[in-house]
Amino acid sequence: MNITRREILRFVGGSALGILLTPVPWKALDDSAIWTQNWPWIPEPVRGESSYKLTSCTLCSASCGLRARCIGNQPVSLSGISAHPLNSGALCSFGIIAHHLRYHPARLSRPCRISGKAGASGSTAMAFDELLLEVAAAINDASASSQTVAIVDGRPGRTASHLFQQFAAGLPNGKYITAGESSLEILGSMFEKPPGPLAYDLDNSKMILSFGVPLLDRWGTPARTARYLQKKSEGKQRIIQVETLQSRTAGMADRWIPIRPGTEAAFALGIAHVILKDKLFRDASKDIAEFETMIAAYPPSAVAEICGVSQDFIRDTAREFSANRPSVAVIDGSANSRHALAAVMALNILVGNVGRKGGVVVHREIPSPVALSKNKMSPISTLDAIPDHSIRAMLIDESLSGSSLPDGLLQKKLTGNGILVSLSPFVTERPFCTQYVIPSPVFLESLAELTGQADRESSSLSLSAPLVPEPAGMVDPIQFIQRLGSAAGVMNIDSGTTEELLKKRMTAIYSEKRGSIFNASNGQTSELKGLTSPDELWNVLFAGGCWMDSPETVRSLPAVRLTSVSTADRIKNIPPESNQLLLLPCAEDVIYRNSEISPLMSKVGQESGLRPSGCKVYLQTATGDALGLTDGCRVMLQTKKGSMQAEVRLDPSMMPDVAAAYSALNQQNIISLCEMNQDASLQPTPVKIQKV
Amino acid sequence: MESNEKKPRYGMVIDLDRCNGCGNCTLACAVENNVPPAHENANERTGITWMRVQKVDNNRPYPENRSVYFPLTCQQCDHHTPCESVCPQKAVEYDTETGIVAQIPVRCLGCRYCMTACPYHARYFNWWDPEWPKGMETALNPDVSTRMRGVVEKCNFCHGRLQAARAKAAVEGRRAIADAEYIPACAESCPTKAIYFGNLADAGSEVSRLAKEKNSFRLLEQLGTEPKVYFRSEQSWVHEQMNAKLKTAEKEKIHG
Amino acid sequence: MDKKFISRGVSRTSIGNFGLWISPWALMLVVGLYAVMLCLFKGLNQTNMDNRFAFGLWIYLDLTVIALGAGAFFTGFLLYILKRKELKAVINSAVVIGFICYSGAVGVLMVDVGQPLRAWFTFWHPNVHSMLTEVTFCITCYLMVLAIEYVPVILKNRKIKHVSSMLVFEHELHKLIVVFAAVGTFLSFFHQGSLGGLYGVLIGRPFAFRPALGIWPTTFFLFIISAAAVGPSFILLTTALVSKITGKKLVKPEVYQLLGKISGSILIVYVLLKAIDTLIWINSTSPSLGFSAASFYKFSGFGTWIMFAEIVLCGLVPALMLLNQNIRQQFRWLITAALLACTGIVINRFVMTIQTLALPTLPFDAYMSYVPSWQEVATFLAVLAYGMLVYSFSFRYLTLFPQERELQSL
Amino acid sequence: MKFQFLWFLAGLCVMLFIGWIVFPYALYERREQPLQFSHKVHTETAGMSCDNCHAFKEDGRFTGIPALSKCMECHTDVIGTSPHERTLVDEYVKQNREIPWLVYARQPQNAYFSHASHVKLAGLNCDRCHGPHGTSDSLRTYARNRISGYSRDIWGNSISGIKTASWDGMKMDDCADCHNQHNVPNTCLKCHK
Repeated sequence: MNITRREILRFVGGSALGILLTPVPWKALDDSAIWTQNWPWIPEPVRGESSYKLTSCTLCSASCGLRARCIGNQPVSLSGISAHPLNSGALCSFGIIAHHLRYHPARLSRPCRISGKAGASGSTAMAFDELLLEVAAAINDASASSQTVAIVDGRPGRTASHLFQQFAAGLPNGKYITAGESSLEILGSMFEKPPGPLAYDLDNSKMILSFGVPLLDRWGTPARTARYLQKKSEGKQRIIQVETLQSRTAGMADRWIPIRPGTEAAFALGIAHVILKDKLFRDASKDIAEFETMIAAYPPSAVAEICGVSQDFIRDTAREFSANRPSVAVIDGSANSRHALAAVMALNILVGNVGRKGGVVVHREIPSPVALSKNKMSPISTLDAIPDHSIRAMLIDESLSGSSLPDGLLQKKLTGNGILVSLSPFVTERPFCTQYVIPSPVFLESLAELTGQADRESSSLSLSAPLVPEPAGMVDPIQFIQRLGSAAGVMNIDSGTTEELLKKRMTAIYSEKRGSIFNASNGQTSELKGLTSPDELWNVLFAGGCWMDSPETVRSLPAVRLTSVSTADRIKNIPPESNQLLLLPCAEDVIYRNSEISPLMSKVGQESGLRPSGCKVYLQTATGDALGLTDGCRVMLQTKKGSMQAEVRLDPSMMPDVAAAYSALNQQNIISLCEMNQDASLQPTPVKIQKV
Repeated sequence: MESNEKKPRYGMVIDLDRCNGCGNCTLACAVENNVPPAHENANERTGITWMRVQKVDNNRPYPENRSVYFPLTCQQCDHHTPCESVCPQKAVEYDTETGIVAQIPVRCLGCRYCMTACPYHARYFNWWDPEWPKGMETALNPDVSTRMRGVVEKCNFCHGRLQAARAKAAVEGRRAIADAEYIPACAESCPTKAIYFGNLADAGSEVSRLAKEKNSFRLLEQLGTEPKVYFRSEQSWVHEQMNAKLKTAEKEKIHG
Repeated sequence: MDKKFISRGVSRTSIGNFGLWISPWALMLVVGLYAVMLCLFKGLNQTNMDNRFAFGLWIYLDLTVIALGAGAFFTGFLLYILKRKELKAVINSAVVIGFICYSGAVGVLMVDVGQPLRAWFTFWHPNVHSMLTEVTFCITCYLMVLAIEYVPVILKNRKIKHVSSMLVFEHELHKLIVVFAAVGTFLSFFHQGSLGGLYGVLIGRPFAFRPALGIWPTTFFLFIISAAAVGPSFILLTTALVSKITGKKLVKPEVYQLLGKISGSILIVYVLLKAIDTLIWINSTSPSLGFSAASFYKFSGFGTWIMFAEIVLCGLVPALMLLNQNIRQQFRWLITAALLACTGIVINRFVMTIQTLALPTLPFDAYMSYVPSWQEVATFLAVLAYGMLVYSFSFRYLTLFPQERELQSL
Repeated sequence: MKFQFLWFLAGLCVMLFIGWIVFPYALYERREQPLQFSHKVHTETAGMSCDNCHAFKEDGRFTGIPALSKCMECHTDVIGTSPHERTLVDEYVKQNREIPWLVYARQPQNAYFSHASHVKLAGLNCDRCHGPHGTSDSLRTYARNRISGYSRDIWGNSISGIKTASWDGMKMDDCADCHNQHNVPNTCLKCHK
């Protein structure tokens, strides 16, 4: 049979009609739409049973109690425990998404060595044992050539800290260094003999004079703002914020005193001048007369000139500060020079805030069996006290993020062949030396101990329980120091697993019978005495609870030396040359400088501009207009130390002629443009801004 | 089925004087609602934040400059809901049971007409397929579905939490839920307690009381869309800036 | 070579020349289709649209192209319903242009939506309150009408005519053309109006919002009238352009003048109504929503000049020109006036779509700008190229201008 | 002429056959359950009740198909004679592996369904939606739509969409119909998440 074109066409015509009379087109249309609703490459949430587990946050020493909502065993969201005495249900924006940290793409899975030579940097994965051998060799080398081995601890007071101290004591030139709140360390050093661990008692203070401390944003407990607003409405607390930028704290404080960048010390000395002149001081230091002559160059008129504020501001602040007791002056150690810290701390001494409830208080030491064991502990020293270029090996515990030392300072203290050994879940680039990084578990993966708050009247202790299993090959701080000790032949370190050592500490605390205990599962706080056994204490702390020491009773403090406040440094405004601005390096997330954050943080940065993301420079609108810059344009920042590109943001709240520069999470870039003080703190630096 | 008692009208009052702009609401919202981290090319105009905090200042130069932070989310318009009437295929719906404006991404064809209709910019388009770093997709909330590229999404007052609260009530044999059983993630996570959430139809609720206060206002009130998100501030410049009609106490009886 | 396909009595350029003419358009189409693929498979991140500028170049062009394509329905309406026989000279060309405009717009819309495979939900779960539903229904139906109107033009091709059943089919179809013209007119009135309503209903955009007359905002009616006004102008322009490119006389001068006159008479009504509408908006609508109309014009770029350009320069001026017989008789001025009229509508659609989105609504909003990405531009150019190709083939092988043979032999 | 019409008819018939017979067969992919299970044996012989295994949690969630731990309450070792029980013990219990059941009634992630409100408040019986599954002696073959990925139970057994029983079909329209019948609001958020 001959099939012609027309017959084929008829067949096709019939088929076309036929197919319309079947479910094929309609079902295909429907199912393909359903396919787009369930694309196989779009992840689906895992189904499972829902439960809540209680624990404590390890991101900073605020030790917030939190509730993890879990599906199966997987934490899917975090929220605060509302009855918790430390955080009253509040979490900070880092904490609220901290359960993502373990999935961070930059997570370190194996120990590695990172070559420090510029250009030759590359990371070599190695076995832990192999790494220990190399580090031990360097330590032995240091001991042999009487170079220093330093161990840096961002969270002192932990059981691990005490083991670190034992390790340092076991070496001929071992030093144990804390990177705690350095303003309080300075205050401690102004006493003839150290009074003990110091802390700001902010909750009980009637007036807080803050020098740029982000009190209402991210410093200390995230419950601060709510507490302050409550007390403010009751007339029980005032905050005066002395700061160049209109920060979140400046915006909410009772008063914002905008001073020129880098003039905090001058402003504090101006207040001291008024206090002395008007006889507003309480605590007479034996060298007070000497101090008065020292600061004679800082009358309000001169200080007003330096800081760019009215004299009345200085006088009023001085009067309020001394009249509204208990008051406290606070300053952030990581962003200011030591001179500024000392000048501000002198204010606390002058009006008698030290050792007083609502001022600067002395914390009691938390009982520690390790501290009492036969193994000797090295005393605490500061990195300042160590000569430059003398540290052969520096060990840093970064397993819990926390205050970290500026890289400039670390670099200055290391010898030419110095190595840095870091225990951390992530790699922090430190291109100035050979670095060994040992992977540690992150939040929610391991048992961690949390001690001490620098913003509370008494110290506390919490535990963070492992809610999820840690990946293989992770090392916790206690294992780290024990293994390193045995590799380097340091034998005087207490043995025992992390859990055993922590349980021993519970027994020691329990036997002291002091302080109170918060039980997260029922929201009750009770006397420690009411517990029946150390195991009960352990169980309560293991489930988001918290032990709070009883406040230290006021005792007589040793005498102080106000003259240790130095005015030798150029504490005055650096007038920028014409067509130059003053570059103010800003650290949005200074505590987390050496840590990673959840990738979801893009929501408040990259995706909404709430917090600066990428490299941004903020200028007063008028300043920007004068320079011919528009919002969003790209500029080159040029200082004597280098140059970099940034995006301009015009902001009417900015002080004229100041360029506030933010760089991405890791601050290296902006810091590299700034001139540094002796103590490695950054100076406001003249900068030229040119459109690119 | 429903009893005679009035149906709830969920709403919010946000105290601007209490907001310190920390961004917890944005983050808690993203966690609760499975919003993925930013695509590397995303920016402030292509990212997804159901709840977004915006700094607003008084336009005065330093040092008289003052600012507040506005947590902005879907304003859940109660009347002439601008986005609802424009959707060609009913992917947007005013939920008569709760007053919540629903967005159903699986129905959405991604025409984005609703986004041009919304004066509050509360609607977000998925310009990319969602992606989570490896492993992070195991930490998603099963009460909320994930979305795909090419659809619009927005805040629904954490409706998954309302469903969970209702399920809990149902298993106990209750048809109604108590106020405290349902609170969106943003309000729960706010460390300064700036966000009040509750039933505006219940004259005795705290949100009703606060919404009627003279310091409370809504954005673009004159459009007549009756948003169920109120803001309050004691700073007069905020009111001037927002061009807000300050209400007298007797004038307005909300959602009566 | 393709002689037997070309209509009897007219001359067409050689196939080689024709090939040279279409190849750049074909290349443009290929590049554009590549951009379309990128958008379909990678998603709309390929565009520069964003959450604030959720509609961009494509929607603007859809609105413009459909307004200009209105010549098809309006000419059909005048010819078949109002029996203006003179327009028979351009109806075929008008139908092809209409078909190109509408199919191009629908094609771009399918790229513009994020989930094209779900687009049919609009038919299954329609929201009858949405202007977009109205637009979708009417455009889809009207595209079918246009396709049906296009078929007789194709079937009259010299070669296809040989198939007897095809000729019968054509004849029967042609008998129904009045019905289709009527249906097409009805549908067109609706979707031109709905496209206007698209922005007019946006209560959240006080710049575009207009109060309702009946159930539709005033823009609904303004869009219908403006589309009817410029449709003939656009037919006039395209006919003149084809004539210029091919160097042939295609229609008699009276037809041009008639198109101009129709355009002018409707345009003057439109300008009047538009002016009234604008005054009401300035004095009542906008202030009642809390915005002074002046506040919309304080941004650099979009000053009040744009309003002047739209309503006076490209509205009133061409309307008056087209109503003047002396001007109409001078071909150069006739073309100028038609061009101005079309520009006016192009500006109007731009103001409604792009300017509306650029303007802030919240008190703390910033003024937004947007520049389309190459993928968006290429996609648009693909529609242009597609139109050029369809029209070129239609012109070569079909009888678009029945008067051509007559004029050629003169 | 007559012969020519036959060509048209042939095309029509071929397509009707393909569309109604071949297509439904090809559309679904058939999979066997990892293990056979008899509801009948458990309810009749073992005398268990439904909520022994399918219980509500305190938070209102429904356990759905119980986890292996539930099976292990009885089957830590072989207690009967069924070969399937041996598979259960050998391959799952002893290796502590969850059984990868293929869920007939699995709804997509965008759908929300509360057993609590339907069972506890509305008083629906299991068979209203699940049919005689609870008294079945064996598990039928699971069919998965190759395009949409859904279980065949969602669309219903008949490709034409004609329901033969109240449980035949679990798509949105089926839910909506029942809601309408009982005057329950049909708002989107009732069933979508």
